Amino acid sequence: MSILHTVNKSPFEKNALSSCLGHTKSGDGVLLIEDAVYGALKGTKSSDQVEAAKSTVGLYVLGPDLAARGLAADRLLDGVTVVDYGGFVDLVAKYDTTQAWL
Amino acid sequence: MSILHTVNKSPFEKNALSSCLGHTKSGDGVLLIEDAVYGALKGTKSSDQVEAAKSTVGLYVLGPDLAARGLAADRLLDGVTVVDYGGFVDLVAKYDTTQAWL
Amino acid sequence: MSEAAGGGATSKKFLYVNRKAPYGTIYALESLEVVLIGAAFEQDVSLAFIDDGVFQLSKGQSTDAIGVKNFSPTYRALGDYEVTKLYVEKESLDERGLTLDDLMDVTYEDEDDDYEEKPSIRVVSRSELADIMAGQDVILSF
Amino acid sequence: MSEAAGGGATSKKFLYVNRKAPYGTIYALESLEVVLIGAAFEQDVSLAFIDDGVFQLSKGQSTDAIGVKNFSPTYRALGDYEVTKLYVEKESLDERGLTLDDLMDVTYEDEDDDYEEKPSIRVVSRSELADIMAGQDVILSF
Amino acid sequence: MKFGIVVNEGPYTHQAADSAYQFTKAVLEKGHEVFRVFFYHDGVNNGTRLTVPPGDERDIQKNWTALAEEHKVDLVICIAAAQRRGILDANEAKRQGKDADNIAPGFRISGLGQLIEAGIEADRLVTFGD
Amino acid sequence: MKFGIVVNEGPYTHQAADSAYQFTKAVLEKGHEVFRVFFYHDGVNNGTRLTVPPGDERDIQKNWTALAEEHKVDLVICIAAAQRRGILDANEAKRQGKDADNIAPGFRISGLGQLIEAGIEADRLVTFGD
Repeated sequence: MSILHTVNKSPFEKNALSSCLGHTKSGDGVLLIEDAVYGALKGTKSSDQVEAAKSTVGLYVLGPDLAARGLAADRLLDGVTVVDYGGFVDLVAKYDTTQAWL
Repeated sequence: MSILHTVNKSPFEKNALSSCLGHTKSGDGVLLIEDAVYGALKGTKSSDQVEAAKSTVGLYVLGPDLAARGLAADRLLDGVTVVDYGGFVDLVAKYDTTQAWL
Repeated sequence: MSEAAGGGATSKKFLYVNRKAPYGTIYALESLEVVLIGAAFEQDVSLAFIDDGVFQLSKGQSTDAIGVKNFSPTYRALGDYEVTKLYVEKESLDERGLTLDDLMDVTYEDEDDDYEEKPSIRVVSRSELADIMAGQDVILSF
Repeated sequence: MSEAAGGGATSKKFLYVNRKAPYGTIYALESLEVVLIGAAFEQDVSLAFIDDGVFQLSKGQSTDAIGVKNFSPTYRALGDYEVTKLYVEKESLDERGLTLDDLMDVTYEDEDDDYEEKPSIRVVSRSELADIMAGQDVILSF
Repeated sequence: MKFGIVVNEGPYTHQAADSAYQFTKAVLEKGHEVFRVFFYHDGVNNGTRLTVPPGDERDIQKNWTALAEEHKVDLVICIAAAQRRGILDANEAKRQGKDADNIAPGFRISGLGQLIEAGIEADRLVTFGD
Repeated sequence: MKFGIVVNEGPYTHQAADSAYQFTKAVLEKGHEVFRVFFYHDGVNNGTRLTVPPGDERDIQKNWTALAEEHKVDLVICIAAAQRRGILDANEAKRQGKDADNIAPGFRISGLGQLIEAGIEADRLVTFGD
């Protein structure tokens, strides 16, 4: 069964995103919300790890949380899809189950 | 002025200990309490960084927090001093000021 | 229960994921409280211990000096609640300098095998744990 | 105030250390509330932004869609409270792919220099920041 | 589809409470059913009626209460977590010999079984926390 | 020596509240003076009298209250942080039009200036948090 993994912590502060990416399987999705949206940026010390995950998992980021933090779309890694809260709901419905990396 | 740095988060979960050690100066002290006591263990993926700090800063760990987590003294890095709450108070008094890495 | 709910007569597979050290925060303790209550619902229950969650199972916890209740004996009682699958991640142990010997003995009596006492803790690789996660209906994280 | 308290007529050097991103938790906002109140006490105040704290100063924050108040304009008002020393760590910026251009303009009017408008943000190295910390009487961390 | 939602942190301190509220609203706007919102850990603090947020900030408790009143969303506070943190309804206050209660309208206090039931009955369970 | 102590997290959820209490006791046992314990952020939740911890656990609120009564320790809750989180004394409840209050004996509600004052007056300021 496919899993939508949600991560809400900055990759620079906590190990949640790193641990999450180490436990995904092909066909899973990873949605970055709250302070985890920093994980979707290019040119940071955590970008390579997220970039590497793109070939097997779907990467999503919550637009409202990006905007709150002043992050424009042109700073995101290629291939990351921006969704709103409605899109968040659609993702939860699309994947078979949901796992929060708290 | 000398600083007693207190850290209370696991080095495997958060960047607080790592950031703290990057900001100490010779003659400072670092006291590990709560979940940060795991940072005083030898043979972990964070041991090298703590080991390297020993030459310039005093390293202390709170004994009651070690015991709570089932960690015996023989697991600690050499040169780490175990203190109780009274010793914690003495350390705060000994150093000129205190900084918490939350 | 309706079929549409994915529930019904057949049970769901519940996985409780423990990623946090004990005592520093309450998540480990309150996770255990969920597991104990959940045991009454006769679902297919597994626990995963990854990252700092592996520290929850450390032997010899003694909390008198911090004035906090030692809840570690409860893990050893899980077998009585028919919670018998405690998956511990090998990579998480390795990074923390731990081996199986550092963990408590947690066992259960196997009713399908003449009530023989068997270990509940199963050390698995990160990749095996990802497979276990992928097989669940409900994943609760703490 | 007594001499023994280390206080007395002379002011103390206060450093507020900001290490957390805004909005995900309230620490950035409530830290700012302390700084504003503290400004009335006429101490020697500095702010440090390290680790994820540098994100607090990001330009263009827009919080309408998360339903949370945008408190970032308050940083730009700090000059009016005579809080004029905002130290931002270069290594923290670099690790996050940020430069000074990504941060808000925060300025103050220098009363000792004909009220010329000057930048409050000073980018410093980790080593310089360690020196700044070592020179404080009171360090409050958020 | 039936959604269960778990809220593990208190209002204002962590964005988790806001994210959970925005998500719950979006679930309803998409025409899905919210089976239950379960408040655990510090999440129980969403359900006190004694908060007085600054006038220019959102009122998280009132937002939840409005969801309960307008959409009949079942807002359940875990009793064990609530007792540790001082969230009581009138019955609990009486039973525990306390002289006041603080639960907000639209919330109810019940056991952890309500969380497990949400896991069984809902098609999806989504957790917001720290 | 005069100590100021800052508590930034609520009871039970984070060990910070316990650590701060144990440390404060040790300060007194060593013969030092506690100028003030200041409760900020979720730390304000230490000061509700409505908690009902399980019988086999420590009662953190009562521990603080005992320190205030036996050693005259000044326990100050930040008013701004308390309003967001629903911690009120009788005066505040009346002023805000709330029908109940929940502050515990030995605590008082005051402004952030009390934290700055602790920084100025105390020889050492020690912070416990998350």
